[in-house]
Amino acid sequence: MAVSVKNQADAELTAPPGLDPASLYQPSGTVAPDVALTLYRDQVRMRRFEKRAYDLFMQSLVKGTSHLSLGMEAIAAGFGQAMQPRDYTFATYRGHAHTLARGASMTGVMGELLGRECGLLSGKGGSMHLTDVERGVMGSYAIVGAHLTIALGAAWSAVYRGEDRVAVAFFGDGATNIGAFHEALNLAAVWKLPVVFVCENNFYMEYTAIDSVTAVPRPAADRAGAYGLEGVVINGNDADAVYLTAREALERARQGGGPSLIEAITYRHGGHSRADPGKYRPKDEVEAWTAYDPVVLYRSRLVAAGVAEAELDAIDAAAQAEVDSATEEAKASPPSGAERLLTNVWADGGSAWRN
Amino acid sequence: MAVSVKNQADAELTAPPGLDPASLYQPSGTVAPDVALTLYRDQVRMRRFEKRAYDLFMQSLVKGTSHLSLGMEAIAAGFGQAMQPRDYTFATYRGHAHTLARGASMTGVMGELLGRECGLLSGKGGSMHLTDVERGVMGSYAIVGAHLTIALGAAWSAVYRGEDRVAVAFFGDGATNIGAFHEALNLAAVWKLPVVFVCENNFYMEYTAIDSVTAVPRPAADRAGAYGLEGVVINGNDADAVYLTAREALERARQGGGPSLIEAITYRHGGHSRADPGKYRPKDEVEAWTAYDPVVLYRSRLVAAGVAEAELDAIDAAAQAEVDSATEEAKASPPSGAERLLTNVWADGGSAWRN
Amino acid sequence: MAELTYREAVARAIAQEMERDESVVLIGEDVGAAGGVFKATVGLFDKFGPKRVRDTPISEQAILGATMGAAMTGLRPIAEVMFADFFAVCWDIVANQIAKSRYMTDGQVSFPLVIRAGNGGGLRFGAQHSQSIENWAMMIPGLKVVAPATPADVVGLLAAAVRDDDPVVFCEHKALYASKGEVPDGEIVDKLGTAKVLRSGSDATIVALANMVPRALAAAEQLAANGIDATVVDVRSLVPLDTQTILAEVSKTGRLFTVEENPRLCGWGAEVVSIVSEECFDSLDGPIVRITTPHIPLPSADALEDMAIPSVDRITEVVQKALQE
Amino acid sequence: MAELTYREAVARAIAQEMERDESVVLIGEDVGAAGGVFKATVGLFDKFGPKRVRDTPISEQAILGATMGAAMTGLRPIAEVMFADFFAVCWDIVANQIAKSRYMTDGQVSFPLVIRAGNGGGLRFGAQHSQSIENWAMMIPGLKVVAPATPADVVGLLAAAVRDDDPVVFCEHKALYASKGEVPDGEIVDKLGTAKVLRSGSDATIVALANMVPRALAAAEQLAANGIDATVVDVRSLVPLDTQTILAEVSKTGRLFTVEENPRLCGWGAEVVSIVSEECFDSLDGPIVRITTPHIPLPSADALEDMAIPSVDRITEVVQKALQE
Ligand SMILES: Cc1ncc(C[n+]2csc(CCOP(=O)(O)OP(=O)(O)O)c2C)c(N)n1
Ligand SMILES: Cc1ncc(C[n+]2csc(CCOP(=O)(O)OP(=O)(O)O)c2C)c(N)n1
Ligand SMILES: [Mg+2]
Ligand SMILES: [Mg+2]
Repeated sequence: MAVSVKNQADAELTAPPGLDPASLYQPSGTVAPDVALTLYRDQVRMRRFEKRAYDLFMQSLVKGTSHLSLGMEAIAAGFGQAMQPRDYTFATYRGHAHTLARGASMTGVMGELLGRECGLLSGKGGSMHLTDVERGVMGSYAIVGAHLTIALGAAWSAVYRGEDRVAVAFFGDGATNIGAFHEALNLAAVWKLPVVFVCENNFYMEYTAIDSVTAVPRPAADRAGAYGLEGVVINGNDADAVYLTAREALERARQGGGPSLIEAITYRHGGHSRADPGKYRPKDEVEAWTAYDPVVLYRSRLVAAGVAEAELDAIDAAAQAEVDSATEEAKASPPSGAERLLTNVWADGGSAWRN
Repeated sequence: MAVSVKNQADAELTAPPGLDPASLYQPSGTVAPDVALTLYRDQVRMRRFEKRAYDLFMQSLVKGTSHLSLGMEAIAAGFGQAMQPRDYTFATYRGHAHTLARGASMTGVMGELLGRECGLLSGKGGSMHLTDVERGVMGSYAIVGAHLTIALGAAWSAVYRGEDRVAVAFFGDGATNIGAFHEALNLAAVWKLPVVFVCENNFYMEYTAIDSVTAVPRPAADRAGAYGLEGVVINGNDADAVYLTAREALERARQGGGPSLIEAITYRHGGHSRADPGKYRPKDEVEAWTAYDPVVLYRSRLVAAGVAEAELDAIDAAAQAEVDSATEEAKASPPSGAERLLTNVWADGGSAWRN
Repeated sequence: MAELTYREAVARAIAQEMERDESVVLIGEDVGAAGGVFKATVGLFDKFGPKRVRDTPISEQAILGATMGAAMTGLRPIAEVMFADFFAVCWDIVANQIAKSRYMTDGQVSFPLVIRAGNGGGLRFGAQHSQSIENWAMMIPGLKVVAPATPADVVGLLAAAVRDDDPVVFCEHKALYASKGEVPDGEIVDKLGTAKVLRSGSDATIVALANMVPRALAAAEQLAANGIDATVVDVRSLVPLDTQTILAEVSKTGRLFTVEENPRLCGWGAEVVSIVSEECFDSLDGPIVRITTPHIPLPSADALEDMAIPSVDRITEVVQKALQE
Repeated sequence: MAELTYREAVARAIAQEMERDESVVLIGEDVGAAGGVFKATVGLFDKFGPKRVRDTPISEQAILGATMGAAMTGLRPIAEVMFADFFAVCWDIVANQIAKSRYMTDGQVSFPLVIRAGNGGGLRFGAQHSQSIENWAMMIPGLKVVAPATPADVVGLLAAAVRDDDPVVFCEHKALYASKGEVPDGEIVDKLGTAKVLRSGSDATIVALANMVPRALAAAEQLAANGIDATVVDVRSLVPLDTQTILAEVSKTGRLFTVEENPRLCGWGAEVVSIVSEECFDSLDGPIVRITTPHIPLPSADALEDMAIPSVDRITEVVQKALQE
């Protein structure tokens, strides 16, 4: 199904600047109809969630900062579907979507942003550190690059125990220039660890264009050779391409084929974080990419494949309802209380450093 | 001269394991006779110095540790001749040869190893931190990788002032797997900085073979592409090859052509450091490489080119005499005294942190 | 005299020094065209251009390595480490290379550089973006450490740091960036290693730093209302440390209280307490009390973070209780 | 009962724990086939094989990142950071990731791991290979910190560290690796957070750590010869800290002296002094004195290094002088 549909749908949308269809990796296989619907549903859930999160910032109900995946949903959704429940996710501060993609409670995520007791981390971690170990979300990390090395360890212990789990680490284009990236990729390759490194290339760090500070045009793919890996570039706004490529990489890792490095080209609709209007980006670039919206693209593809608009509208409505009730539940939950301040520094549950 | 001679001489010696003549970069140009003699002299000076240093360890006159360049002299000698006095050297803990190559006082280097007042650093730095700013030796650094980033700054300030200085950073094969290497190479390439990165690939870290922990066969050259650079591999035991390649890279850097990454294949005759007998290396590998001695190679090449044995013997004798007198002077110098303990933490010469 | 925000004061100080000295340059992530993620370097890129104000990749080791190498060869770089927490990814360059190389070479090289960093909590950024790391730097010989509390001090101390021939870790408190204060017109250059007595009292001496200074002053007002007359000292500079002022002020009141934002163990407060308990033991009338954040990572939720960092009320209560005992 | 060197004790403790628990693994540079550059892991590779004893590239961030990820998914890794100074190249993983993640996730993950490192000076390795970094770790909430002084303590405390469910920074003193001591036969497991009173006196309490312990004991002998009867406490564990033992011993003598190898500012000694001067102020009979390395990078020359690190004679003189005043 996917392939034929894809061609049609893509024909409707012209590729935005920076996305060269010719250079893209073409994964094999097709997307089953039920998976396709789930991919759509997850992208819509993420989209509606992030929009709500944005509104709550603006009402300053969410304190601190926050980094949204608006416009980048296809990557988290595609991997979310391709991964097995036993697989591990290592996300960044921009990890709402990746956490939801593994089935984490939306109320738990929303509650964490609001600093409430119902938060995934009881409000102690915040938007940048979402974690849900039960669903394989091994954490979101806010220091660029660090989690790429941590993912090695999760993969190592799986191999050590003979479990066929794979660790997937998501990171940005800017992260490819920090030392930890280099150390992680090399050790993963040397030890043939089951790790899939996913670079979400949205062309910018915070406010600086990646091409102005990177020695090669493709920040991740052009580094793959330095670790004996293949440079794979995919359309990060195409959930099918992400899903099918993810499935291949995950399978290879499970078979002992070692790590993969995938560069997914995408774009963030908004600024880097709450504080950022994103003014440093050329207007036409923003417009072209906003038009090349992964959710719009995917919906039109499904419609072209014969899925009834009504069915998709129902999915949209369900997602909105889920976001609304998650918001209400989170708001209804009390702020994290004093009783949690001094707990869980240590495995004994406390924080005593002296007798 | 060099070229023809080279072929003859190389014919006399079979390439040791790990050195594939076919894969070597062939620099252009030839080596002038006077330069050739200086290259020989410098290699002999380094060889005799390192042997003496080793003897002094064994007599425990040199405390702490020390890392010798025995067998690796051609690299430091070749660059020493190709560099201009205004150029900057950034060396590692294995930096005796690189410091001498820039014209530093042998007594000063020996004195530093012995912890004497006459030491280049008055005994405060020791064998791993040799520095002689007046001769462009901007320091020897003992944390793997760090100086690769520091070299960036020296090159940057030269460019800032419009000076055509080049910074040369020497490092080992093992250093190519640490994060700082990645950050330094990328920024040097992006800023087109005049830095020559010289990897002395002697096949081992301390006691671990580099190929057992590196994702690519050529630890430096196979990473060059990740920074938009060319992967250049040369015979690190051939002073002519080093000199000519260095001259090209330095010239390119001076012309604004940006950084180079050169991988020089070589071998250390002894262990990693004072403490190490080097037992982890295959006997035949050690024998083959010990036979492929850069000093022997170069001497035979000069003889083949018609240089009189007597002239070379005189150079040997002079080098030995220099080492002997440096040793005597250093031994005669008093141990660094208490008056130096609390000086030169700050630019005011003192170490006061309070009033 | 003009009213400036703390963040504007940073940009003003840098501009003042860059205008004065060609060798002063600015380097960091997003410091240029974007004016810094904390907007503390706004206008500098337009004014001094890309040659002197350089944006970098996310490569803190390369940023500080380049800063070090430039400083040892004639420039006077100002580097920004965006959040002080990120010192952890480049600590080798700071603690092992920059701090030690002058001593190791017996003075052959000097490091006239400044490393600015957004320090401290209170913005609900969570444990990896809220640390007060002034003690990380204070414990390393060879680093000077400054942490201003007001816009005027930002300008004067940052200018002094740039002119200083030694490496200075300059801690800008994130929670103070938006705060305002009067700053005199014209060139301002302060002196490192000088504490300021902001309030003189007879009952207790409260020593504070950065964002704890306004809180200590507010607490002193509350205490005054309860009949306790407290001295408040703004340390301003940890290295060099103005021990004379601190010792003198403690001797007058006989009671010392330190107010630290950093976690409990091994902070600058412990150092001050140790100096006082050795050097003016005889003038102490009672136990020395440290008021700190508990020894925990900082929580993200606003309610929790506010409980963790010393508040005006907590300072008041602790001092009051201690003096009653 | 067998006499072991401190380095042999390290290998014995690791072997004891690896035999007991399949989930214990060892990772680091040259720790395997080569037996470690300090020869502290000799025999483990042959005994447990390459699956459980892994050599790595020179990639400290990857080593500790892998250690962290393995610990949060079921293994109990022991990582070696060859020289403690190298913590600076991987400090983010230790201080920002390992130390904070349990708190940030409100307990979803735990980190049963040990990071061993060759710590301290005295071997003429120079400023970048001689630091005592126990205070680097002590100041970070979420890290436990241990520093044994004898082979027996190495075995017992390292075993306890491996069994502990929290991250432990285990400081092995390089100058003690060759030292010998009696170690009981059979399984040995000590308790973290317990100090040891090695000598009881009535005139002064000397608190020391690691390589300063034998020096403090020797100084106590010298002092005894001069009629001064000193208590000597080996702190052993900085986090958790056995404050009860320290406070009790200080109360008995009324005078506290700390002996630290680390540079002057913000060391564990300052923390101990601060605790004592708040909690047993009334039982103090005189100033508290810290004996430390000056606040300088460590020089390489043997003559200079010996002047820098507290010596037996210096400890004796300082205590004697302080008690005479
Ligand atoms: C070591 C480190 N340096 C700097 C930062 C500040 N910072 C947070 S996100 C970011 C940009 C990251 O860009 P990219 O990797 O492309 O990810 P994106 O945010 O675009 O998804 C920066 C510089 C950080 N968190 N950690
Ligand atoms: C960051 C860091 N990790 C580990 C070490 C310990 N160490 C010193 S030299 C060395 C081996 C370096 O090997 P290589 O780069 O090949 O240089 P070589 O010694 O062979 O010249 C190691 C691991 C160090 N000094 N710094
Ligand atoms: Mg990006
Ligand atoms: Mg090597």
